[in-house]
Amino acid sequence: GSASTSSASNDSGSNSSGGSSSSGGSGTIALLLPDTTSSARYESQDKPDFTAEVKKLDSSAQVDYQNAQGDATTQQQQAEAAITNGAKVLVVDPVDSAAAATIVTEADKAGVKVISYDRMISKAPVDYYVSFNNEDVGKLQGQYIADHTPKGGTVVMIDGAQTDNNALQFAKGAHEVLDPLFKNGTLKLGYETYTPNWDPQNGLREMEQALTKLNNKVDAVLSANDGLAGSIIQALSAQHLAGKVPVTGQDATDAGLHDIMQGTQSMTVYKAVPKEAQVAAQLAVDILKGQTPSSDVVNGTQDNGSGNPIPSVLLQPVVVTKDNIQDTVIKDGFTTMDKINNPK
Amino acid sequence: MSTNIQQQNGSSAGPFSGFRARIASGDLGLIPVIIALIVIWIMFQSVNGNFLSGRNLSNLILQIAEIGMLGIGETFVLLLGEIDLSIGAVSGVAAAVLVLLSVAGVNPWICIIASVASGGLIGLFQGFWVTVIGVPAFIVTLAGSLGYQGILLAMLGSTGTVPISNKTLLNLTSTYVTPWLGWVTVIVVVVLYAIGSFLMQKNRENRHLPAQSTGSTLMRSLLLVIVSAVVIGVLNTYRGLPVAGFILLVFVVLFAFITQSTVYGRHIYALGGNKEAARRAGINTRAIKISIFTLAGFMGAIGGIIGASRLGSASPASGGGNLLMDSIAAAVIGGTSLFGGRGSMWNALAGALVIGSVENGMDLLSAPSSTKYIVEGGILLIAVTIDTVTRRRRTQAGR
Amino acid sequence: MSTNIQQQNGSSAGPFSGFRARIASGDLGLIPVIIALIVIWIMFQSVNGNFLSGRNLSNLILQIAEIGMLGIGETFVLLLGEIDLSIGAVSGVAAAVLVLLSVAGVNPWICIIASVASGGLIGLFQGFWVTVIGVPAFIVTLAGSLGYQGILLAMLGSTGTVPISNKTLLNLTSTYVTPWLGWVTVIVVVVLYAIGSFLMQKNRENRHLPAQSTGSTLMRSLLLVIVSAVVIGVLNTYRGLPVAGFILLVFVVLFAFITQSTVYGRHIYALGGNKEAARRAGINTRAIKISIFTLAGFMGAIGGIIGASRLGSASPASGGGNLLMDSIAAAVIGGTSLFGGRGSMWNALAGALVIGSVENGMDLLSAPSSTKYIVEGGILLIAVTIDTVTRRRRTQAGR
Amino acid sequence: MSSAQSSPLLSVQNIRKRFGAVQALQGVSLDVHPGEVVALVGDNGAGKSTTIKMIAGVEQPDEGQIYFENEPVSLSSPAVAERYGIQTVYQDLALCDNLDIVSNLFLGRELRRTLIPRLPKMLKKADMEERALPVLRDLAINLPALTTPVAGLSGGQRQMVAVARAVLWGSKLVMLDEPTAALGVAQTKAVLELIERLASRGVGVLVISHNMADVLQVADRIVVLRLGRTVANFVKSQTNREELVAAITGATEEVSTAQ
Amino acid sequence: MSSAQSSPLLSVQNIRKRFGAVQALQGVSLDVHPGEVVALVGDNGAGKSTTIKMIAGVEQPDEGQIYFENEPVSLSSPAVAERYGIQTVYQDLALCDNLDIVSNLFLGRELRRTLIPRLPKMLKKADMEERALPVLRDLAINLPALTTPVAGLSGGQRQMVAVARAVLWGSKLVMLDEPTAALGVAQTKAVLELIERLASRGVGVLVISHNMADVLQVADRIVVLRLGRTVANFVKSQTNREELVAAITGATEEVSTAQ
Ligand SMILES: Nc1ncnc2c1ncn2[C@@H]1O[C@H](COP(=O)(O)OP(=O)(O)OP(=O)(O)O)[C@@H](O)[C@H]1O
Ligand SMILES: Nc1ncnc2c1ncn2[C@@H]1O[C@H](COP(=O)(O)OP(=O)(O)OP(=O)(O)O)[C@@H](O)[C@H]1O
Ligand SMILES: [Mg+2]
Ligand SMILES: [Mg+2]
Repeated sequence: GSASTSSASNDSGSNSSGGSSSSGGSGTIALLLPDTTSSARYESQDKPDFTAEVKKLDSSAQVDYQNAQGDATTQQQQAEAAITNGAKVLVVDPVDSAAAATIVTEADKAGVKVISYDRMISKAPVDYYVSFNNEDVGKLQGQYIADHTPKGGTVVMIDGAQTDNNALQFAKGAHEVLDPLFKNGTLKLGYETYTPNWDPQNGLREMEQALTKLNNKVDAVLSANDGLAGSIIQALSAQHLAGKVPVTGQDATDAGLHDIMQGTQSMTVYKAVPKEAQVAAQLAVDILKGQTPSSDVVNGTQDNGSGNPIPSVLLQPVVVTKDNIQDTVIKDGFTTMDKINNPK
Repeated sequence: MSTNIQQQNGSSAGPFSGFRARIASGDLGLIPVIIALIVIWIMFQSVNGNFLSGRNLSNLILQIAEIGMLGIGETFVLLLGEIDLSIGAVSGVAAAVLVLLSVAGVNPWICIIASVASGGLIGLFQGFWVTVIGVPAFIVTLAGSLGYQGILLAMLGSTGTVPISNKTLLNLTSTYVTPWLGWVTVIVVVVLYAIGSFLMQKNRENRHLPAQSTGSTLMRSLLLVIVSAVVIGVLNTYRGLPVAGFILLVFVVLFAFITQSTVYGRHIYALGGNKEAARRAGINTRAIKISIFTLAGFMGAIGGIIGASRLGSASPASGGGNLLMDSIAAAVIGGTSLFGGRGSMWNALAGALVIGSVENGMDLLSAPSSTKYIVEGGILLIAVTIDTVTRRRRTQAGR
Repeated sequence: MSTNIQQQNGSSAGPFSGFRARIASGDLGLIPVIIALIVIWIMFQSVNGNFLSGRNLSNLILQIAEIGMLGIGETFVLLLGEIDLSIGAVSGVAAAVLVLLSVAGVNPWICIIASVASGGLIGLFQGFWVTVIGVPAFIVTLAGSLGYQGILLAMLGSTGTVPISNKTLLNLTSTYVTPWLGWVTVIVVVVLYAIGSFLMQKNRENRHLPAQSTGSTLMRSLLLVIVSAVVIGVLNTYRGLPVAGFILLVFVVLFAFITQSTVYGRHIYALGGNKEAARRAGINTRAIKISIFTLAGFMGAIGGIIGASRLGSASPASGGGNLLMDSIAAAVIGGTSLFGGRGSMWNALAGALVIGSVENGMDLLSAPSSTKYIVEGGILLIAVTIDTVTRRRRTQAGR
Repeated sequence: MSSAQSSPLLSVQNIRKRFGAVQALQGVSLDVHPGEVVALVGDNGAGKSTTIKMIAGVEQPDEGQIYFENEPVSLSSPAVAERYGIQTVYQDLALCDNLDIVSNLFLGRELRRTLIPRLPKMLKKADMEERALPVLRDLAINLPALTTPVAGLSGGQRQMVAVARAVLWGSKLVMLDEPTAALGVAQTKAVLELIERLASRGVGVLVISHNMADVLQVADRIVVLRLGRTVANFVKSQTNREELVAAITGATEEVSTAQ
Repeated sequence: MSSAQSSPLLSVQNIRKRFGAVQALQGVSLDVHPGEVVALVGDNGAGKSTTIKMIAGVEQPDEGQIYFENEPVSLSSPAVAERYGIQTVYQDLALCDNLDIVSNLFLGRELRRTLIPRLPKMLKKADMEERALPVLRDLAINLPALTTPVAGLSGGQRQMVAVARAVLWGSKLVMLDEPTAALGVAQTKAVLELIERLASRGVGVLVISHNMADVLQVADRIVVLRLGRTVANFVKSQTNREELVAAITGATEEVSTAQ
């Protein structure tokens, strides 16, 4: 069957009904992304970059893009649809790392390869893994706070949704760095909460309440991502504290970078999404063509509990501050100064 | 001064008489939603030839199994004129109970029983609060759904997703009724149906009550043969009827029987139609209400078990997302009234199929998220609009 | 053969007569929800002394402004016996319209008008579909909410969060009524209320109709003085009454007036009480229904604008989360019936305060998510249980 | 109290109506003249209430025509009928249970005050209460406080509220579907007097009743329905109880006197 | 047709009931003996329906006591009353509009078949239809097909379904609240005959009516309520229409004959 996103370029003969496995040409790659609300990267970066790279490498390959809107069951349905549509490779960024194992099992049965993208699918024999490490993201945020908070300072932690496995990993990474400092009294944890649904509205209320509770005695705020950071800055600015307190972030969104330029947000964790997408596209096309990816791309292995080490491409998340914006996100073409200064 | 009780079309009428009378009176039952379903299917099939393949239908059946179970539970509650907003959260808690016990090494069947029992217990609690304390079901179940989400987080919040390793539990949704067994099932069902209809017809004729004609009975049996043979035939081109779908069907048939043909079912409709009249007729309205909320809790748990089995895990997000709205929508799209007293289990199944087909089809087309949302909303609206417009005759025919 | 129309307690009764009669008849209006609110406040204050501080009350007011607006819209729809499941999604779309126009450099007031107009237009469309086509509101607004979510994604999906830079829009929720202006407002309101009550009482006495006693009028005015003085006094210890809270209050008063004292409002209640009776009385039920859905769309948009102003941005998540359920719950907790014909705008405000206080208080305690969910659910249940139990006398007193 | 000489206020010509499988009306014709009281009688299920609902605009006939003041009219909704000056007391009393007695009396006809033109009009609550009192007093009925919701009223009290409503507003034609069915002796007498008062004011009255004594007391003319068809049309002075009952039950066939 | 000699089947002693601001009943007492027809009469709003609802278990009295077969009983719900053999036709006919005629007739008393013990019982639909037919025929009423929902029935048809229900099931005491209000001449006659048949079977009957002719025809004894109080108690043979009306409207004070 034909997929719609990657257009009518390759419609010849592939629209015949019934055939469930092979569809003409060199085949379909399914890109399964998790949501549209926790970060804009999936729609604005991963999808276009991945699709463009695939086209560049193999103009006859098709990309079948799906977004699960944050629901693991939906993602499973989408994987089933992709397999039904005859996809040969699934590139899956799991909504839920553990739940996605069933996708791998099903794909296995149908002879379809799976690349675990950005987040590791746990306890399943995936073929490749391309990612930034989630716990590393949390560690970078935690380290930034550790480095930029005056001794004895009070830290507020606004974590992501507790119903989101990734949020748990971010928080875990941050705590790994900060907990020893909290314990030995170097820093004080004044307030910590998870934010239902990553909802910025909830984040705003939480920060307002944190400030009220601590009587504005806040010396640093660890925010799980840029979306929540925006809310946190709103709450800080109502107390005229915006820009006076370090605030972390993640995803290097235009809005987040905008705040960094304004000086109200201190850092964001930049994951070079275009790079990640390109590497994943390369692996997928290689699999499609039946080739083994070269070993200078696959730079390591990762254990996901499946018994076998998973060949992996591990990319390094980078801390972006006002000082290195030019050298990172702008240089990579991730975004432009114009978009940052004038989001949208 | 003559008494005059009109008789329905007697046994002399043609095979379509019942059908024609229904059209005339505007009481179309399942017909509108089936028309909507057929239109949706033709639409998707014409855009993507895989849609009606055995494999995709098999996917579809597995995909609606959970919504279907929840939709049945919700239908019971809606028949009473109440609503259950916690059925999604209940399914999440039940999934967590199942998985945590299983991980602790408990026998899978005991896990299932414990999980279903936890759902029933929650339902019982809600039924008690609604019935005895008298707090509106909307609030009890809304507050409940918050509470159960909290319980779920307390159970899984620190560990996150917990995978299932037990094969029995995983197999619930990954095994299929083997092709020949499928055929045997079809034959058994059709024969039972035909015999049942025939006996009922004869019984009524013997008592000189209006009855279906033999022709009509034959026609219905034939239709059942054709539909079920086609479905099984198509599914057998892949792996056969998924066991989860079979279980769903068994539930639908069982509960359809209970609502249509038992005293308990009759009392449910009475309560939904006029609570005070039912009470004055000496019906134990409290017992029925409590039992229905308990039943909804059970069905929520069963849905949760199927969901967990399909995902191979339970997580703090289990039972969240669109599950609740989908299950209410399944019931309502099928034609069950939100105000009580009208609807059936078959409606829930048909509604779940409509929702499932739309989601399945849109995924198959891999449309952008924005388009998906818009098209899903549009199809939902159109499906129910068809139902409304065809039913309008009935509204005009009365109030 | 004597005619006998009982008179209410006349002007000779004491200042509390109206109140006592209400207690006796079980029609307690706002009293139960206010009791619940006071209990919740005392609870949180005893755990965290900041809870009733001027600063936190100011937070609370800003936090409930959006839910309050949506709750008002939802109350209108519920009064008709319908439901609007799209009000959250509408607020999201309106927020996106506002922000995108503002970023494009459009004058902020025109942005606001366009945003509100988009909400109204969506409401009009829904009202049309519900009223003229006759599809149940549950489905129209459910399908609608899917569709508007799609539209929101189409608008913001590729850019993600778009911040507002316009000061006027940001100031909507970050400015305060200066302390002395707050006091002036209190005085004006109380004087207007006292004069109004007094004139009405005199008017009724002149016509020999049952009226409140002068004592009762004085008591009520005094109560109003005390409550509003305390509120403004406490808020003035921080920065004064937030402008957004003032706007919310203006809307509540305006719509309370419209529902209680105008022909249009009377017809809304009639429609909610008995649609067929209203139609037979020659009321244009269609026009009213359509207008109410439009109004709900408006209020959704206004809530969305406040939400966007508070967040300083719009994002694909705008209007999502618990917003919808919170706004329905606000209406229902306040005492508005889901079955139409009973409720008021003050109920919506009180309900929003209950929900807002619980969320505010739980966040102040920075309890773990699981505890938060469980306590929120528990308080919701208890608040409405208080309402139900105190109201039970009324249920027993008739239907 | 005339009939044939003046031209009819209302003329119903051969209307038919089907509900699903039930043919409720299969040819109903009747005239009402200004100032005339016409009784519509017939067995249970004969189609009396359905006929009245057609004239009130609650339901629309499948076939046939209704003339009002000699013009063919399309009574597509109760609002339209009301605009012609037609008011109706329905058998299934159409009251809003959540509203009080006064509100129900004035429903759709609220006394109003324009504060700002083109914006919602204010209710004149005190004026309405003031005007309601004498009307209700006239009807000789015990009522609780006028501000209690009608939900708690007794059967007869509800009936009286509905009757008072129609009487307050009917300007040309008032139709009453079994207005005295739930009423006590004194109240029944009051309503019958009221009907006569209405007619003497030139209002046409169409009344349904099963009580032949009442019918013979108050009606000028009596139309009989049987199985959805008009089967007889009597002038009061030329008939009696036995003849009526015979026509209603079908003991005599197709009797038709006078007019 | 006895009264004083046998001990009463039902004895209501001085019950009182308040609804919010309205004191509906302020001392009602009455007796019904087996095989006796007692009429309860009174003005609109006198408290007749409320009295019946107390005996039927729909509402509970604030004060006073009810005795059934000489035992003090607590009629806490209609189900309890029904277990004592009490059946009631309510003024606001309590029917389920979404169910058909047969289902309403048998509601709460469905004929059932046990398939598996302790599991839901199956309905015997054909048996119920078969048993319903003769009962309805007896009542001389036109009805559409028995399987149509009662939503579409005419006022009189609904009334008849309610009456038939009570008659089918009442084993000791049948109470009818204005059972003939909406009925035609022939149907009224049928119901009155039915009441007499019930009494002759030894069933106690308590009937409310505003029609003095019917009351005097069918009742053995007549209890008069005024403003929530029993004010008189007549034996049929010793009273007449005028005396009754006087007692109802209060033209005479505290009349009480016989018993
Ligand atoms: N549920 C209720 N709530 C409030 N008041 C009520 C309620 N039920 C009855 N009442 C009041 O109690 C009084 C007695 O009512 P009831 O229905 O018993 O009268 P009734 O004798 O049956 O009159 P009718 O002949 O008109 O049917 C009335 O004044 C009525 O308004
Ligand atoms: N909405 C409806 N749907 C179906 N059938 C209806 C409807 N309304 C009336 N009927 C049928 O039409 C016939 C006439 O009903 P209608 O109410 O006009 O009788 P009626 O003469 O007023 O009787 P009654 O004296 O008992 O009030 C009845 O057989 C009834 O069942
Ligand atoms: Mg009628
Ligand atoms: Mg009564």
